[in-house]
Amino acid sequence: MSLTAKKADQQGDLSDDQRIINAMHTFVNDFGLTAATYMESCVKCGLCAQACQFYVTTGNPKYTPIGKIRPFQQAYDRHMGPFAPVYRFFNLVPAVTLKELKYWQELIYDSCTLCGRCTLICPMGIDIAELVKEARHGMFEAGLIPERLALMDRTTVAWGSPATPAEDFAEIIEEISQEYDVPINVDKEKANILVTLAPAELGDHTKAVADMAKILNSIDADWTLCSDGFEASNIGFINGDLALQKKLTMKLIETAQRIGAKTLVLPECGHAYGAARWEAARWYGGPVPVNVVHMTEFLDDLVSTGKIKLDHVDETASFHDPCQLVRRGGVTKAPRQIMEALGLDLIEMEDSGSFGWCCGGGGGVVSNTRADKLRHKVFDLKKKQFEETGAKRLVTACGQCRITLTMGAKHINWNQETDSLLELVANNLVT
Amino acid sequence: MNCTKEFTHNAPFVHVLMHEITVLLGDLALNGKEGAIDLRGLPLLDQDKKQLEDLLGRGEVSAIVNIMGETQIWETAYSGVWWLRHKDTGDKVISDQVAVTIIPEILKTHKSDVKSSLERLRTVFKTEEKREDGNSHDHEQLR
Amino acid sequence: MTTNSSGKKNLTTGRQPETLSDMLQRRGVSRRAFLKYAAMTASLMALPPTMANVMAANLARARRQSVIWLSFQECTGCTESLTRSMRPTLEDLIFDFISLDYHHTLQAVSGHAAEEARRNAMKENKGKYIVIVDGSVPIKDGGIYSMIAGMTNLQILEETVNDAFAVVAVGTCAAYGGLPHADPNPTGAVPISDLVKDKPLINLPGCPPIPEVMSGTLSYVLSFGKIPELDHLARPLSFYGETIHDRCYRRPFYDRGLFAKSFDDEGARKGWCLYELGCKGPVAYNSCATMKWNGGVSFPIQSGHGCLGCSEPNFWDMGGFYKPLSTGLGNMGSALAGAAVAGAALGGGSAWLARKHQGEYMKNLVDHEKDKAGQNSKKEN
Amino acid sequence: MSKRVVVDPITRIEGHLRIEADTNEKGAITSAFSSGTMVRGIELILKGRDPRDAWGFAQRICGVCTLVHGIASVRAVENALGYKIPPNAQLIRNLMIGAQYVHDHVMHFYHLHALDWVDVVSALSADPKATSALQQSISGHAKSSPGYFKDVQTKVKKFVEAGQLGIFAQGFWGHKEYKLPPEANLMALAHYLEALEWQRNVVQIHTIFGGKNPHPNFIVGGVPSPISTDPTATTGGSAATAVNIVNLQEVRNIIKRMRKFVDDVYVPDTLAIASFYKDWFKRGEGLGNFMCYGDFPMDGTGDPAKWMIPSGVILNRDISKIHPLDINDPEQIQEFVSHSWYNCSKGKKTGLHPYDGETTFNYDGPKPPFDQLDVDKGYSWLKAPRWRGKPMEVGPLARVLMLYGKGHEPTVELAGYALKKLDVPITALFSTLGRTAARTLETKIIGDQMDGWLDTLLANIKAGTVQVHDDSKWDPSTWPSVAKGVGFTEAPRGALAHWVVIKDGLIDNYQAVVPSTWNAGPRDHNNLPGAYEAALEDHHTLHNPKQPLEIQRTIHSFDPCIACAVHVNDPNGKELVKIKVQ
Amino acid sequence: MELLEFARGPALQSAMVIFVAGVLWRIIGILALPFISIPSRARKGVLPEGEVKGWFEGIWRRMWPHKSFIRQALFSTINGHVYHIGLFVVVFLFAPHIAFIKDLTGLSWASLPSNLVNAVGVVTAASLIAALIHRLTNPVQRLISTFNDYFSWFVTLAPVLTGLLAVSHLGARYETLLAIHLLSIALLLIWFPFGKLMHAFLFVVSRGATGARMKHRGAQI
Repeated sequence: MSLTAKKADQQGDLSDDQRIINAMHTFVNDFGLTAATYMESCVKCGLCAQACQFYVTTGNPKYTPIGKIRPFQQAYDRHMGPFAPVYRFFNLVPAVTLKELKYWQELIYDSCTLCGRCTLICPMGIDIAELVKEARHGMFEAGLIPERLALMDRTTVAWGSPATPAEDFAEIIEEISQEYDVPINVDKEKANILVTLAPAELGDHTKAVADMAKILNSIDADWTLCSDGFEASNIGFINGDLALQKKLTMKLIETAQRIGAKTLVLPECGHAYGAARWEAARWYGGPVPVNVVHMTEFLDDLVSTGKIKLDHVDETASFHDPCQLVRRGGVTKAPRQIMEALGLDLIEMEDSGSFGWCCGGGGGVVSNTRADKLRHKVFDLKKKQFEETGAKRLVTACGQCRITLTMGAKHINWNQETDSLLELVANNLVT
Repeated sequence: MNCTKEFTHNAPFVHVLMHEITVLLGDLALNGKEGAIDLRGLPLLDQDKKQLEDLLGRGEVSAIVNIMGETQIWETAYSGVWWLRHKDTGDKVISDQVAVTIIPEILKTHKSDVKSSLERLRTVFKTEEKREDGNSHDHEQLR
Repeated sequence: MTTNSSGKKNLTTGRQPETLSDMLQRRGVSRRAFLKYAAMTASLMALPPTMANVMAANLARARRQSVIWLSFQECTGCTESLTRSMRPTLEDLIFDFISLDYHHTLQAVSGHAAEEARRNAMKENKGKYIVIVDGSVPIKDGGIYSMIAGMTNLQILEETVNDAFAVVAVGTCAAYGGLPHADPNPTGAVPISDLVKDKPLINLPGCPPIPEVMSGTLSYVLSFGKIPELDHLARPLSFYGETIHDRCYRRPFYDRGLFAKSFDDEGARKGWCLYELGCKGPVAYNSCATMKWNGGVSFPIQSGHGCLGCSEPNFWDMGGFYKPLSTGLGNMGSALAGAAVAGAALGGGSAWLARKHQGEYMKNLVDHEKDKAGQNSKKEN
Repeated sequence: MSKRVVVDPITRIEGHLRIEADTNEKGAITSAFSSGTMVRGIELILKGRDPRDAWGFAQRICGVCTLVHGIASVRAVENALGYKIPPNAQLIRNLMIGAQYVHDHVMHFYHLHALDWVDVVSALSADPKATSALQQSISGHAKSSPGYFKDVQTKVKKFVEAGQLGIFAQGFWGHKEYKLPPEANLMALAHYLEALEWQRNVVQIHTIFGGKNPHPNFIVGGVPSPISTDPTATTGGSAATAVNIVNLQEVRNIIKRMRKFVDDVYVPDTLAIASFYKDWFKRGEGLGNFMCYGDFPMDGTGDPAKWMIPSGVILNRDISKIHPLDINDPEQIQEFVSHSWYNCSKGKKTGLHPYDGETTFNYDGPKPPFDQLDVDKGYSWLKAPRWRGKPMEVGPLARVLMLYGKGHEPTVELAGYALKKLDVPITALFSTLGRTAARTLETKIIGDQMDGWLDTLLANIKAGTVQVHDDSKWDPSTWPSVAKGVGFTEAPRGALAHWVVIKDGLIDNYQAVVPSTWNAGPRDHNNLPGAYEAALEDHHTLHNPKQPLEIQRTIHSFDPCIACAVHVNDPNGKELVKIKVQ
Repeated sequence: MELLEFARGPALQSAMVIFVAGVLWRIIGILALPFISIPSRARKGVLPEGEVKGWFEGIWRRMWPHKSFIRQALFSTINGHVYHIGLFVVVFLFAPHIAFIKDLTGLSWASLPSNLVNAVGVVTAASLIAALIHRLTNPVQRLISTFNDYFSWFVTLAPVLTGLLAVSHLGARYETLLAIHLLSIALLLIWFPFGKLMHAFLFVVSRGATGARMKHRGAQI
């Protein structure tokens, strides 16, 4: 395969050798029994391509998911596999070159949303999405990630959030509170529920903050936002910056512990769920001491226990399943139950639930502007499937998805709004 | 003969053999060329052989040759098609042949045998003349 | 007939031996008998039936063939087998068709006179006699492991074969070395084909060979004055052209997957295939299944024991009589146990190395992070 | 002046045997030396193999005895593994051994031994009518017409006249020692040919049960001939195995035919021929020591009381005292190599029991081609087995004496009839011709038992007992890590035993001490001769050293089987010693 | 016959030794790596045994594609099943093979009629050839395939083909064909631990681990 790649981004002023060393060191460190078995058991059936929107929409075989981790595979074979000493000694598996890493940057970052659809189709059960995520660790350490993501990374390192410095937080919330006329608790000393936010909710989707407050207030919950622990999105999780991921995760947990919260409510954000619900334990060193729930799960609980009542909307709607929440997170029923409670006539897309197509912007792709072209292509798939349902509303439960879908629609001048489930609930709350 | 009906039930091998015999008989009729099939060389089951034997049936001529055990020869219901069954001294069948010919070679008397029997006949005739007591088992010698 | 064995002028000299036809006619044997004999032999050798007439005519013109039978490292089973030949019988052979001029087990005299008989036959039939050999020839240590009349087998073979027309190696020992040649071949036994290179050679293997294979082959040579068509192991194709398995009446059971699992189970009693009990029929080229033994009574597989494959080279070392053909040779238990231990050790070792590397990398990574932190802070400054 | 007469090859035997005899000026043999000149090393070949396979190798020790080594081998393994084989298997084995006896003895008599007594050339001048009369006077054999004998005579005459004498070439025809009248010679010659035809039928018993002959198949734990239970078996359907109703009936017919030949031809011929050679009842005795292991058990080899042929030892012709025998006793059975081409680490004068046997090739004979052996050194590939240090004769004579000594009724009766008919005393049995006569008697005694075995077998089948093989110990994993066993049988030529040591499922050591080793073995450390040697040294005078007919007669009376006799064992697995050829 | 002896003896023996050592080397080399687990709280209702159940569900569930993927995976799946089942039948239900296994392990079971196994063998071979054609023509598979894939294909097909030739006595004498068949098996055994054929063992872990992980999250397996 010729490695004529687009120009790859790089960060820092590391020497070429040091980049490779960093990448390799990190790659190697990711291999435990499970990842090693994944590496060993691929039969090259190529089915994963059929599950990947980047392949399906472009027809370019280089987007075959299992092919996206070739340097990672190579690092495994050369350093960690059972025959690694032999391969090294006879140089049967060559060392990974910088050129290769750069070539693969696009495949690992631009054309993978970590949606995990490939994982579901793989007859060997290889969790390819997980492997791509792990491969990103090494790429990050090598300073070889798309510059847009790197920028966000640096911002987050500095601010604790990719968009909002902590010191501005209280001010912004105050504005939102005034704008929507909803009391919003901030920085309570003690609270039962710690609510967290996604970056867009302090930007485009401020209504979500108000809606959330509205709902929580309606049930007289003991809740709060904290200016030193509000950021639920985890750019480290996406970029492969483990140190950052740890820092962000621990901040949430520490904040929850400090205020004595029993429940940590995550915003409508997919990867926040992956980072805080599943991977947090890695940094905490065990099951985290608070109950981490996604906004959708939280709402579903309120609806199903009758704590809130909703007006019926009586419209047709289809649900876009956020990958990290549904396929990778197991929250499939909750959004559908909420929609039922809203009286929405749910028309499922051809591939729905765990098999739904990604919006195309997950895994940082939406932020990675250089991938826009590819992302738009992918969007067509989603659009087509939605249109086939003939439903009026397109609903989702992830801010990133919502942004991606909205941007996609805008790009092709498609007049279709994407609704947030939270907003729908708040709008139809019976008070 | 209503073989056609039976053919449908028969082992394919027997069918093939019947065809082969037909071809050989045609050769004999048109060109006077003789032919034969050695059944031992073919993977026939006893039943197959029996079936073939039944299909060919029995004709007008049969003979027994007593030499090194018995040899049974019969013309089948199809003139010119002969069955030759050689047995050994222990009365075991050691060879089955279907010969397509005017008369099987083994039935013919060979010229040299004619000569030697003539000689013997003359000797016996002389012995008879010479004999005085008329009490002898010399016919045994003539076997 | 002379009674003086030392007198060189016995009845064989000075006269042209008559043809078989003359001889048999004088005995009152008709040409029909010839024809029947030829028909049976042709049938036996899978020659076209029309060849019977040619064969009969050839036979009638032939003279009794001088045959010298040499017995080396053998068990006399081959000779015993020859005496069991039903068609033609041994009597037919030795009285009517061949002149068995030297044969330890059958000839009347011993000692010097026996050796003299051999040398006379060689002289009188120079270039025309057939040498039949049973038994292998030990060549280790100067051949002292088998000696006759003070000579090694090799010496006698060389002396006798020199003026022969053709050599027939009967039995697996003569054909392939057989039992004496079996591992570890203590006496350095070799087959005749290793020693006789410049004469036409026919191998008639089997332990022993089927009697009619020996007598039939001799009849053929006698009838046509040439050796029959042979396979790559110098075996007549007419007898060794197909495997026993291919012609076995138990073959349909093999095809249907019906196998005897032990020597006396229901399958064994119903005559099912003996493959799983170690039958070597699929690799044994011989006529046992069609000609059967001792007058067509039975053959090993019919009687219930698998074929040993005795007409094949090295059948003694083919892994045991009761090991199915599809199994490997030899007991691999300890080798596999060793392999398992070695494999486990290598696996453990490589994993240990990998873990070690991981540890080192982790340390490096931590150091590197420190550096990076340093750099970042520098940058911010 | 002593003269060395060398007879090599001894023909009409199994294997390669050389006899050297020193004669005095009158031609009388003063000392004789028996040498086996071929060795294959079968016991070395057997080492490390599957003991279940051993019978196949061991059986090929000899193609004439053909089944005896197979029997001894499977019995040895069965003994080692503690097997008790099913009664049907025992009966089938008995039938096969019985057929072997009858077949082997008759063939020996007519094809291997007769030409020592029968002058083929003399037969040409016989009167067929008188021959017919002779035949009719001695038995009711059907083929007795003058025409029949005339045919035989013509056949042989034409054969001789045709100028190619084949197997009869160079015969000692007309030798002074041929004493039969022409008619007896012609009759015997006719029977020579008849016996050839007859034996083909007898071996079919082996073919039915063992698949072929020579070398029928055996199996450890029984016999490999399942009894067909399929009803189509009778019609020869594809499900038929060899052992079915049709073939068992054929076994019956074969037994009938074979007994008839023994009664009508073999026994009368023996007595008729012997009556012309009564001087041979006085020479060729040899050792006077006889030994039997016993055979024909009805239920495994366990209970000696149930053996038809008893075990024991007779010393110095004293048949009134039969000494008990234990073949596992290292004091009783030992093999010596003092005059054999082997070495012994404990010195060439030490004898070893087969379990402890130790042997390495050590050829110290002359370099071939040679004229004469050096009998002061090793001179045979045979070893010299001894019972309590004494050389023993084994074989039909030993068995008949043992049966006679034990008062076995049919034997006493038959022997009495024969001795009376020949008008010789019982001591006449200790001789060359006595040995031959004993063989004939034993053939009848054993042949007469066979119907009974078949009856029992058929009764068992009728009662639904069809088991012929016990596979409970077939799997080597069921075996102990070390097992030792001995399998013995009375082979036609005498007492035969195989010893086996099994270790971890494989043969660790394998030994065979066989009849012809006892009989044909060389001198031992005390210079005591073997049975052949002793017999030849007993009143033999050669009329013509170039025609050593006398030597042939006595040697043939033992029915030598030399391939059996020569074996080599190397229990310690040592490297074979490199042989220095002089 | 010498070739057959070599095939049945040294060739097969060394191949078996390499196979056993190699398989253990590889499996232990993988399984002895550290087990990196993230001890998050499992989804409510997923009991500890639920993850074990997930392990087995993972193994079982991936036998057949999910409904959403059936259209795209149809050929690969059906063809894959054909040759996997075919290989299973041919390898484990053919009497001579059972005899081989019995000799090696002492275990045996009932066999299928040889004719049926032969027919299955033909189908298997055809299916494997179809798999290769697919691999060569499908751009994705062609791109991601390496020597490992083609050689593994070859060593899998070779015993099937040589076995078919051997039982039908085509092309050469039976013992030669049998020897070639055994040699092709030896090649398969030698290659097995080092190539992708190891998925025959590893699928238990790869499917199982994903199954357990997804079960833990309450997600689709």
